[in-house]
Amino acid sequence: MTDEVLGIFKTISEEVVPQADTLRELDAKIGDGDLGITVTRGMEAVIAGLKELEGTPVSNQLARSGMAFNRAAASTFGVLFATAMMRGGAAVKDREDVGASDVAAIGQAAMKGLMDRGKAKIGDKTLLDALAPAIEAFDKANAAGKSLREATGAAVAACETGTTATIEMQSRVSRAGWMGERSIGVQDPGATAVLFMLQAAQSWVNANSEPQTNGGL
Amino acid sequence: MTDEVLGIFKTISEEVVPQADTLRELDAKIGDGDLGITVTRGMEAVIAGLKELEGTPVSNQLARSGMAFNRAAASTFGVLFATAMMRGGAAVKDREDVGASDVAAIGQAAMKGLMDRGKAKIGDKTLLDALAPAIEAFDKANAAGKSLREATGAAVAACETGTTATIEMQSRVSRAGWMGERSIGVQDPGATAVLFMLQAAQSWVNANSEPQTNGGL
Amino acid sequence: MAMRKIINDPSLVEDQTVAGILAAFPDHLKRVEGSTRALIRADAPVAGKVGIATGGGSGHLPLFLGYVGQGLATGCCVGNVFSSPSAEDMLDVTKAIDSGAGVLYLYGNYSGDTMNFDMASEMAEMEDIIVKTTLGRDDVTSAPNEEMERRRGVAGIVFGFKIAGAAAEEGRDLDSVHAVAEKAVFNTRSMGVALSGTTIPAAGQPGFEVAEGQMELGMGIHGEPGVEIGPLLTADEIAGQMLDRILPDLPFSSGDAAAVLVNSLGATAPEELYILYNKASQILGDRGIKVHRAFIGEYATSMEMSGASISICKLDDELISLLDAPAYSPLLSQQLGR
Amino acid sequence: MAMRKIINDPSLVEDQTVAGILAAFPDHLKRVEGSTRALIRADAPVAGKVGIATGGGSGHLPLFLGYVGQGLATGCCVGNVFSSPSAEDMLDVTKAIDSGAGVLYLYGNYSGDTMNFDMASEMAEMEDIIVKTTLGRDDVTSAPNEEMERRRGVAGIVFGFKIAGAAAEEGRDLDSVHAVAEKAVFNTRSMGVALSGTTIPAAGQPGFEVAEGQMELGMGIHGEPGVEIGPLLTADEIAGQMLDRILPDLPFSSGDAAAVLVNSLGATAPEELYILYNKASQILGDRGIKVHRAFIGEYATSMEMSGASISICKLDDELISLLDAPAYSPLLSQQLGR
Ligand SMILES: Nc1ncnc2c1ncn2[C@@H]1O[C@H](COP(=O)(O)OP(=O)(O)O)[C@@H](O)[C@H]1O
Ligand SMILES: Nc1ncnc2c1ncn2[C@@H]1O[C@H](COP(=O)(O)OP(=O)(O)O)[C@@H](O)[C@H]1O
Ligand SMILES: [Mg+2]
Ligand SMILES: [Mg+2]
Ligand SMILES: [Mg+2]
Ligand SMILES: [Mg+2]
Repeated sequence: MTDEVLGIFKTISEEVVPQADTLRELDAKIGDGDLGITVTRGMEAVIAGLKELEGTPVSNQLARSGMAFNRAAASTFGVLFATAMMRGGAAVKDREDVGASDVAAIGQAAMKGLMDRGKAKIGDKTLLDALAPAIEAFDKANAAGKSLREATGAAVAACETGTTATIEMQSRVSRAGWMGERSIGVQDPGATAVLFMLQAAQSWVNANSEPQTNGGL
Repeated sequence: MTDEVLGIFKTISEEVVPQADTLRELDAKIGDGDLGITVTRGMEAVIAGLKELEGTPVSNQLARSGMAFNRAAASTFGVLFATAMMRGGAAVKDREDVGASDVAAIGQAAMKGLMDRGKAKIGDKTLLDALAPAIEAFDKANAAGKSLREATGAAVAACETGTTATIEMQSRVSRAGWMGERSIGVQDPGATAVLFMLQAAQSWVNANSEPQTNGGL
Repeated sequence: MAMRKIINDPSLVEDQTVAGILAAFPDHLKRVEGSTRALIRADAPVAGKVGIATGGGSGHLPLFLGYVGQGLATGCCVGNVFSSPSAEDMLDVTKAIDSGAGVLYLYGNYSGDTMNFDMASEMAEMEDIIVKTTLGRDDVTSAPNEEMERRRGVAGIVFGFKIAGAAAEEGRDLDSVHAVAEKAVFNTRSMGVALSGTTIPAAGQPGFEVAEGQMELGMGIHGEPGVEIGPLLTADEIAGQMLDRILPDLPFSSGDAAAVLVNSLGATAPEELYILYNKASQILGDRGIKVHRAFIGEYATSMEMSGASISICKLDDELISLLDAPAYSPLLSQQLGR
Repeated sequence: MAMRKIINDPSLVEDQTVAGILAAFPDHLKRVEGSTRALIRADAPVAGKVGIATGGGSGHLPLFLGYVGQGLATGCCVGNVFSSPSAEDMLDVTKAIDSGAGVLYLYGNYSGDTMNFDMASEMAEMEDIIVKTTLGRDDVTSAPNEEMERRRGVAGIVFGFKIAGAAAEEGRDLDSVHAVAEKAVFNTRSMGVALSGTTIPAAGQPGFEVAEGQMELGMGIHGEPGVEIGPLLTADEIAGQMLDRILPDLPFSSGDAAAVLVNSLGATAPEELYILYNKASQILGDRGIKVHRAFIGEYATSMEMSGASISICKLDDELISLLDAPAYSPLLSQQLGR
């Protein structure tokens, strides 16, 4: 896995940008309505930078893409995306060969980074509530020897459940936190963005991996 | 005729203020939309000042009422109203006894004042186009020995014709002048206000004068 | 009657605005006794100096009251929203600011104002106060160049206040202040574009509407119609069209120095003004016209109207030194001096 | 997609705004090399003086770029409309303004900004620049008094820029500038009301709507909801409700001196601000609170949003002298010094 990262980013861009308006609408309800623009501009910047990342280590590809996203579309989501990519990348630093089994370590490092940066807890109605169960499900499937495709499927399913669960939550942090009880009833926009991204990653995995094989892609 | 002037102003206020919205609408079309407010605030101020004008000479009643109107609702219409009243009043200055036959002199002096102040000509699509034919018709009827009621009726009829004629005119002065050809098709608001005022004066005359008598009221 | 306005009784808007200004800046302005609508510099009359009186309808802040101050106008009265102040108020201001050196009337060319100021100057003359008049008539879209005396005044009068005010502050006599005011006003050309109408509070409904996605090119600051109504263009196209009409009108030529004013009519955001200026400054640069100074913000508004205007004043050495002289008013969008 | 905005490509609004500001005031501001969104004082770094960096989303002019100037902030970067600038831009500004005396980050408490500024300060520390942070959190409606650290910043941060900027200009060290910035920010309480939403250009449609005849009490400057939505009240009622929440929160008491800021969110006209101030000054007078100085105009906007806010800063002798010290920025609604 070297330029696979780039392929995944391309797929994320292709599949998530068309859903930007859904994100804008959700963010307009309990935030400030910019998340659709953020994801669009951020992913455009990632894609624009991919060419010169070709063939470089995964850690660099992740970190540089994260920073490109935030520079073009800095925001809560942007800086969290950058943090996740930088910390995730750091987990496989200097490694030439990154395989599916490293995805778990990347995910955990990213989670830790997000919690350091945003100081939110699970249940605060943020993207953590979508990402944490996804990473956990992936780890579990991976540890149980499932294929990348199966582990990804489990992660996306858990992410969906986690994202849906944010609807009933009351936000306790950041912008939506100011709404208090009025934040209940709306699916968290950041969680939804994470879900869309993981769904896109899954599309890529399904198109590029063997149904049953574990290990390399 | 001493406090008759005050009665006429009261009737004008009662009958014209309810039509303020028509004036606002016309002025919004080819002016700035304030003529309804101008007439309302101006006539309110006239009425508020009437009490202390009781029993004073007609010239004073006219001049003071005109100034009160313009102070409360200064504007093109306001200053023209004030000018007409001041100049009209000056035509019967120091006269204790003002009769129907003086109305002609008052009207002519007012007309002259309006033309000095506004520097507009007949046909420029202004209130002059409503007032000039009215004064002329009144004079003619008066000279022909018609009753006040008849002369007033002739004046109002001529005023109606003059006002209607402004619809087809292109404005050449002031605010509506900037519209050029776009001013054609709308009845001049100031002319319309003059018509409403003369119609109200006619109501007063019909309620307070003998159908056939000329001379005193 | 729903308006998006923070007001009390609509008929009290004008008086409460004036009261709020006096409450906010009591060291700067004072009321002319007996008038609710006439305010003058706290130190007026200023001994030995020409007084400058201005005035016009309410609803245009910082015009007109905001231009009363050191190095600016000496006194001002305002009428109802979009309506002239009365000749009587003008006379009161005239008497209150005249130090014996005479008074310049400097205001925009609107019939209600001119007729009332003319009446006031007749009354002032009867009280032996010498009055001269300069009319702002900078809007190039309101009449062709040959009929300049019919043109209306818009935001460009700001240059008149700054320049005539500095001349009066220098101690020049009435003829000299009047002459330089005439030069400033004559050297200034403006054009505006409106993206919405505005609602006179006492009327309760918009006098004029501009549909979303449309614009009125050349609309005046009370909603007077302009040259044409059409689809909303881009900022660059708007700046281009404005300069295409403004620059040949004086004309402004390569090598000229100029002051540029990009003015919001109210709702248009500062961001948009800078986007307009960005293009305007490129066009001026391409034509060889040097911007001596840029003013960008709210200088002459129509309450919540959406739209903007550009005014350009051609400068010579005299105008430059007067434009750069100090001036102060706490109501202004940007201090006019250095 | 019809918006009442004078712009070009919606995705270029931010860059073209910054370009327009630079074109208008080239003697005042300069760009940090390599960044389109980071501007600093033309004379930065200022030898021996603490640098003050601020930043936040575009769409709030004169916030944030307008507060860069002598006696104010030293540098600034802006993000997309209503979005934070990036940590990298912040780092660039930090490096460009640090004279060795350290840098104060002074900005509003929004998660995108705090997370990016935090990341920037971590990076700055790695380059041996000492950074301290003060957050504007003046909006009393955004969280109860006990959870003050969650409150968002609105227009009240203006007092922070003025006071911290004057302290830095005096040559105080970073700890002292930080301490007085904390005092200014802590002593300031604000509340806003919105009568309409606003449209992010790149989104093309309003993120929030307030029906005509309604108002949102406590709405934030990006349209974040407030305490309640209800029928539009009169100016006097609105001023009363705002002060009823602001005054007990610090609390402000009889005998206190205060600075008062009445701010338009964009479309609300100056006339309405003065009507609000007229009532507010009466209430403050009745409560024995002395207004040392009033600021009225556009200080922190949300593009064409209709609405207004009131901010009050309790002053002691130190704050008064810093508030009254000279300051200059050509973008400001009213010069902040005397
Ligand atoms: N402290 C936090 N930790 C983790 N995620 C957060 C935090 N605060 C907000 N978020 C996420 O960020 C999303 C909003 O992102 P974005 O629109 O970029 O925010 P903003 O516009 O307020 O900067 C929220 O829906 C939520 O999922
Ligand atoms: N120069 C003029 N001479 C006579 N009447 C005029 C003149 N200019 C305008 N008017 C009249 O004034 C009317 C408008 O009055 P008003 O609404 O008070 O004007 P504004 O709002 O422009 O001050 C016009 O409809 C016209 O009848
Ligand atoms: Mg958002
Ligand atoms: Mg009118
Ligand atoms: Mg008018
Ligand atoms: Mg945002």
